[in-house]
Amino acid sequence: MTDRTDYTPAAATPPSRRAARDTILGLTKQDFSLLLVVIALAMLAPFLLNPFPSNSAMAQFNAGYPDLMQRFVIFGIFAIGFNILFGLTGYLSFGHAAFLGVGSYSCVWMFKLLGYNVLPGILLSIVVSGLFALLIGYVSLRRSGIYFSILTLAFAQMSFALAYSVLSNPAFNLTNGETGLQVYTSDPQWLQGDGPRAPHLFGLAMRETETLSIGAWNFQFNAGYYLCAVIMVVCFYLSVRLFRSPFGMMLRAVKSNQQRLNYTGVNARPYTLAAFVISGMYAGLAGGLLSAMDPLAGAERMQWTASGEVVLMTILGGAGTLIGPVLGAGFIKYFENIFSKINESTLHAWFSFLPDGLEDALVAIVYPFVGKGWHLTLGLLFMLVVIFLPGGLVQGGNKMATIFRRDRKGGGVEDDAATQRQAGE
Amino acid sequence: MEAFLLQILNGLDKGSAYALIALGLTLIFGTLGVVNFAHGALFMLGAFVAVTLSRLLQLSHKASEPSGTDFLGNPRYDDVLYVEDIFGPELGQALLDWAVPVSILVAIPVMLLIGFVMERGLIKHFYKRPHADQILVTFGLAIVLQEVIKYFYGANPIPTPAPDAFRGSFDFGVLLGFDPNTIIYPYWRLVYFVFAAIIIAAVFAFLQFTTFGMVVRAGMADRETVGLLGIDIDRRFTIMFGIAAAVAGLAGVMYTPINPPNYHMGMDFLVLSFVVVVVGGMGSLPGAVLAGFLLGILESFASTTWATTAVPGINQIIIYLVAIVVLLTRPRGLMGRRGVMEE
Amino acid sequence: MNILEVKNVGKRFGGLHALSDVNLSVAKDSVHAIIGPNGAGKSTLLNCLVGKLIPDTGSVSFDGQSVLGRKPHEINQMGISRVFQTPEIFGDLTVLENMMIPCLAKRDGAFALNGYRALMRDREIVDRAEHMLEDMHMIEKRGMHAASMSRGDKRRLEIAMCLAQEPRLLLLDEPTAGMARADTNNTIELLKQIKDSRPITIAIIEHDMHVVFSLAERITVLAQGTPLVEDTPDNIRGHPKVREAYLGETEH
Amino acid sequence: MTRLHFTRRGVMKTGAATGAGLALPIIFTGAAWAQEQGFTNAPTGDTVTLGFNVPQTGPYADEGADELRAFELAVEHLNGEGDGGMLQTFSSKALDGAGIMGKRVEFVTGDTQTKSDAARAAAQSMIQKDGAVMISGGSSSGVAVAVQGLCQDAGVIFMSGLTHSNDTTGKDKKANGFRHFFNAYMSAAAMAPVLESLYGTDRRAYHLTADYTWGWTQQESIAAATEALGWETVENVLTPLAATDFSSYIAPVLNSGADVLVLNHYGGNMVNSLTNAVQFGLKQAQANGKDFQIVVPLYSELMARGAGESIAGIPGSQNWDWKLENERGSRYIGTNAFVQSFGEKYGFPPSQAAHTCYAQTLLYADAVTRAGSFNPCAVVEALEDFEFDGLGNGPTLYRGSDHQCFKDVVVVRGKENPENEFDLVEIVEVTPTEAVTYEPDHPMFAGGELGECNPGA
Repeated sequence: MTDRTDYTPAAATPPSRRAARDTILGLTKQDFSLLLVVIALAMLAPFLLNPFPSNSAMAQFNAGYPDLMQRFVIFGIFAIGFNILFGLTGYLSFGHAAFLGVGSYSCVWMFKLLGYNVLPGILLSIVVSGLFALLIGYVSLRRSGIYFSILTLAFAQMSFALAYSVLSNPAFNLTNGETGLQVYTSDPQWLQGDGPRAPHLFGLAMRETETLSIGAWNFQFNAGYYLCAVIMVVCFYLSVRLFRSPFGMMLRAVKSNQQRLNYTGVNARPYTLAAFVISGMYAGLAGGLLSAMDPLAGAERMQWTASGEVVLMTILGGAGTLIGPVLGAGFIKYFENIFSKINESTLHAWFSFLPDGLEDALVAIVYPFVGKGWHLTLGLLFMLVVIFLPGGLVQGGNKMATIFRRDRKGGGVEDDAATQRQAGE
Repeated sequence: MEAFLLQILNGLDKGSAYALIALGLTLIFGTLGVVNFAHGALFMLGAFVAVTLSRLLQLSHKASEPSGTDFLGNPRYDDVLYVEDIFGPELGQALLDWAVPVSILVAIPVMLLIGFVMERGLIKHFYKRPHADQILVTFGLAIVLQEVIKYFYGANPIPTPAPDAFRGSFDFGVLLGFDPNTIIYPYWRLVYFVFAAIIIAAVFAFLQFTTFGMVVRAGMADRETVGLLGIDIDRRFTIMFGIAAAVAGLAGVMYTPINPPNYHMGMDFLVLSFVVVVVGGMGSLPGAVLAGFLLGILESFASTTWATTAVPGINQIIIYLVAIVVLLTRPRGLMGRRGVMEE
Repeated sequence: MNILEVKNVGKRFGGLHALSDVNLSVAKDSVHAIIGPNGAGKSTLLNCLVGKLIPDTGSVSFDGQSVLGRKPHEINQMGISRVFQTPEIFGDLTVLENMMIPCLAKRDGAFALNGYRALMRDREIVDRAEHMLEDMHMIEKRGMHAASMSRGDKRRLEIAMCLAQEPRLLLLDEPTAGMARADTNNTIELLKQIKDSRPITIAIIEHDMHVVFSLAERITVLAQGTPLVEDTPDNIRGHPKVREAYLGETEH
Repeated sequence: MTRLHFTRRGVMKTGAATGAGLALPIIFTGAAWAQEQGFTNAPTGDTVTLGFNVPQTGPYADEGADELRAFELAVEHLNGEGDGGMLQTFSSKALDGAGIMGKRVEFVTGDTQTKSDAARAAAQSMIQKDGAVMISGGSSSGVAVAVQGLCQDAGVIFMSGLTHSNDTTGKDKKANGFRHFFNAYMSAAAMAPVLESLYGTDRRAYHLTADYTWGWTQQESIAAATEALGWETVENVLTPLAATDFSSYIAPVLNSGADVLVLNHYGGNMVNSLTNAVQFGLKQAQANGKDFQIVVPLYSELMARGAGESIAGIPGSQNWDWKLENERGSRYIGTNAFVQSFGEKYGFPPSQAAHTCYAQTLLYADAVTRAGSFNPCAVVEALEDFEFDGLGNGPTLYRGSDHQCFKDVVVVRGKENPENEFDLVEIVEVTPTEAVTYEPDHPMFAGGELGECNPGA
């Protein structure tokens, strides 16, 4: 894992003069190889996430089915965007779910009004959430620290409460409340024509899935997933560019010392506002994609728990690192969708090779941590990660890399950088 | 007029719950500088101390003779309470009836201990860590605590009634010369309000009039200097954390008769208590208490019919709306100090 | 010609008159020191110049333009840079990155939405930042985390960052406070060098008379929020009012 | 040798670059060993997978756990294990205890978290990963409508669990979705005659209503039914779903001129609002010269347990109660058989949510067997206008025009002196089917279309 936000010069090799020349797509070699890793992970996900044959007991741990793969990359986008605000500027928004929700609603409204092509919906979700973020950001950024967090939380909770109740008033049903906004046959769909009656991109339905069976393995290739994956890669690339840009430098300066920045002739407010709006647009895009994959937008997407989830994803993965938030998103979604599905009979099936007494004992030990107990495992994971890996999962990756690398010194430098960054926050 | 008084009463009561939780939270959050997402869980644990005690009091063994048949047609044996065996039927029943108030005696040492263990075992390692890490670790802890409770007690609310003597309600209206039934108020809620007032006064007195309190207050203002004076501020902060946990726990114990407790009641209060603390102003105990009562009363007014008719949905958003208005007009909340948690 | 004109500036905090009726003129390309006992209002005056505080009365103009009501970053963009008493740098960033920020601020202004450019390929900025570091003999520290440097180096970096903006007026707030004699002398040398190598006005607030008399061309003595005298160093040295202000001072 | 094969779902417009780089022979097979094809997740091999999607975390986790118990029991019985439960009393004798159409029944479980998003994610995983042909469960209408819509699009059958909003088989009805549980309209219609006999026709009602879709339909239904009796609706106050303390809503009730309080709340909301109402002394109060009364249109055993002694004497309606056959006779045959096998296995009587989930599983299995196919369209055809008996509710009709079950509705009341925590309610009345039946185009159910059954791929 070579993920660093700092330009710590590697050992004795000087200067950026050389590094600057060796760029591909405007990225340094290191960043470019990280991008390649992300591309490879995204494109090969159907294989990578399905390591176990589908008839084996371990198949329970396979995550390579379209819905979950879509969620991985969509929440990855959400977290990448959140990290632009939180990781770079240190402003902790506790209301980012509002933008996810607004994006979702916008996209479904496009389905209702225009038709099932996902393009207008996705575009509108970015625009609307951007405007919404501009409004909330403009007000909230008048304060900093915890006061900023509570302002964003308050806006998001108000949006949630209103979407759940008042805005679903039959007279002007904007959100369809508890049920969630969805497309009805009576909706106008002016541009629908005879396209598929499900979300599609110029005729390619999002739910199209090809299954490749190799022996006992079933690999699923889903059109919607690949659309999301491509968008995620683009989002990731843009975020790397932003991290490495003068703009990104200013955002990091905001986090480091806002006073010095002001007395260096830089106006911090528009920078933080721009970061807020950009990350709001990422969130809106993620919301739009959620609706594009599954055309139903529920109000819970705006609840504080959803805002909290993206905060946890980012910190779990490693705030301020490039790939950390994506990893964090993957981890949390994996637990939510895989661990929650393990039930008592699954456990018995796993341990059935053991003598009866031992089998029951093992099941009794493991059972509280899976199925209805998946929250417990997630809570423990949060604690363990933050206690033992203060820089998040990325730091864990770096540690592993250090252990496996012969050149311990090189790894050590990286590790120091991560620790320093952590201490500086 | 009656409606106005009625909602003030309601607001004071809601407010006392908010104020108690916020008081403990602000001790930890505003003064130790730890963003404690497990504070709601402490409130919940307090409530379950009461539940546990009443469960223990209800422990029973089967009678030796069957008294009928059960729903499957098998012979049924009645339950006999151990507490009646030990204390005799009368005192046993009285103990059962007074389970919630009695729980206070149990809850104080239990919650202090939980607080000490939490601070020594976990929180103290996070004083110097970024807020993000504090959030992650305390949120993780909150989930673990509530899942443990869920494992033992299930997800359903558990009715935990007040003693017989405090059931029913009191007609304030008659006292003030209004018609009967205009301003009625449950006895237990009055008890809760008085209890909250006592706890709040005790915490203030403790911080104001004891040397311990003075040192802690000095430590809040400037931890390093106090440390340089050779005062062991760490140990005092541990005690402070224990006190905060006890205040949250007691708020939980006394809340059980008002609404049956369940394992996620802490999460329901978590966001709200942060809003209360921040509206009150970081690092200000009086601010937290003031904000608690203010938000409680405003919430009550917002739930009246005339308020919801005037602005549909106002009852859903009032707390957040007030928070926004306060924070925009008073940058550090009602009584916040400069520089606390502003970075 | 005066680059900075302070006229009749007053500032009160509650009942306390921090500044009253302050008049001050700093000549272009001079080194002007403002001295005075603790609590004389030196820092308050400085804060009024850079936009951190707004005076209750009077006017402050820089190069003929009023600075009143402008935000700190706007005043900085007019050409005033400030060095703080404790070095204010970007501790999380490397030395080179620290240097690039003022270069960017100089070129792109107070705000630029350039999120797609690669900063390290921006030759103009990188070269300029490296050049500044070379000038300040800090190039070998380019990759260091700024927070991990010595105090003297932090001060040097902060001054370098201010100079990178090519300010017309450099304000220094007790730049040698808490420094050892050797570091102090280095700083004096550095400032002399700066003064000699470019057209720049320096206003310095200082407690240390050694520093003041080594550098200043004119000195203003401030006491109890109001200017006592303004003169050349030689005249100030023996001035009775100054001695009274300093000797009669009760420690705060 | 390694076998490779591709299956297609829907119309592919592009050839995905799958298998590229794999130097292995690729064979496209339609149905090498599938017994059936042409619909989503056609079961191949000797097993069939059902998906049970219940809340396992959050406030309804206990209800979800009870549903899950019932599902496991149903699977046992379908596979011929245990005592067979209601299979013995079910009027249709198609099921033989050898799985469904000879295929052994397997199941997967998921957590809805009582959130539409999470519920759909869990259902998707059952459909896409585990190959489930039927999804069942849930304990709220928002989730039911969301999952029902998903199943319609994916081409599997949805047999809803606990969902009470009129919309599930009204505005949001779907051809692939079936509801065994009763609904808000039926609750109201069933309660009306009982309320009349208990409290008369001259009453003034004050409504507290949870401010979301289910609350609104519940309030609309009960207000219409009671107004038809001659009751007057004094006030309807909407309460936030997130509310935990209802004191400021309860306090003004006594002074409003009302003499009945109707709590259109469910779950934690109902537990707290009822507890608060009792705290405020509404149960002992007098208004307009009458005893003040509280009514909770929708009851559940778990809510009753949560509210404790507060529910004594409070009337409400249920889809089913485990004492039905004992107290109301053999019309409700099946009840005892189910209670017997559930009680033997778990040690306590089942809830109405458990009963509905058990019945839904049997009904699905039976429909498949009668249709002779797992094809959703065949199942829909077999279930539409299906009349059956012996599943505990008496004679029942699965109406074809909206996929709603019509059966008797139980009106219950909180017991004054419950003997244990499972015996909290007493049956007051069972309102017959005719009294709760409505036209499919009733205005409260208007606006939606069943659409065509969707077999998926």
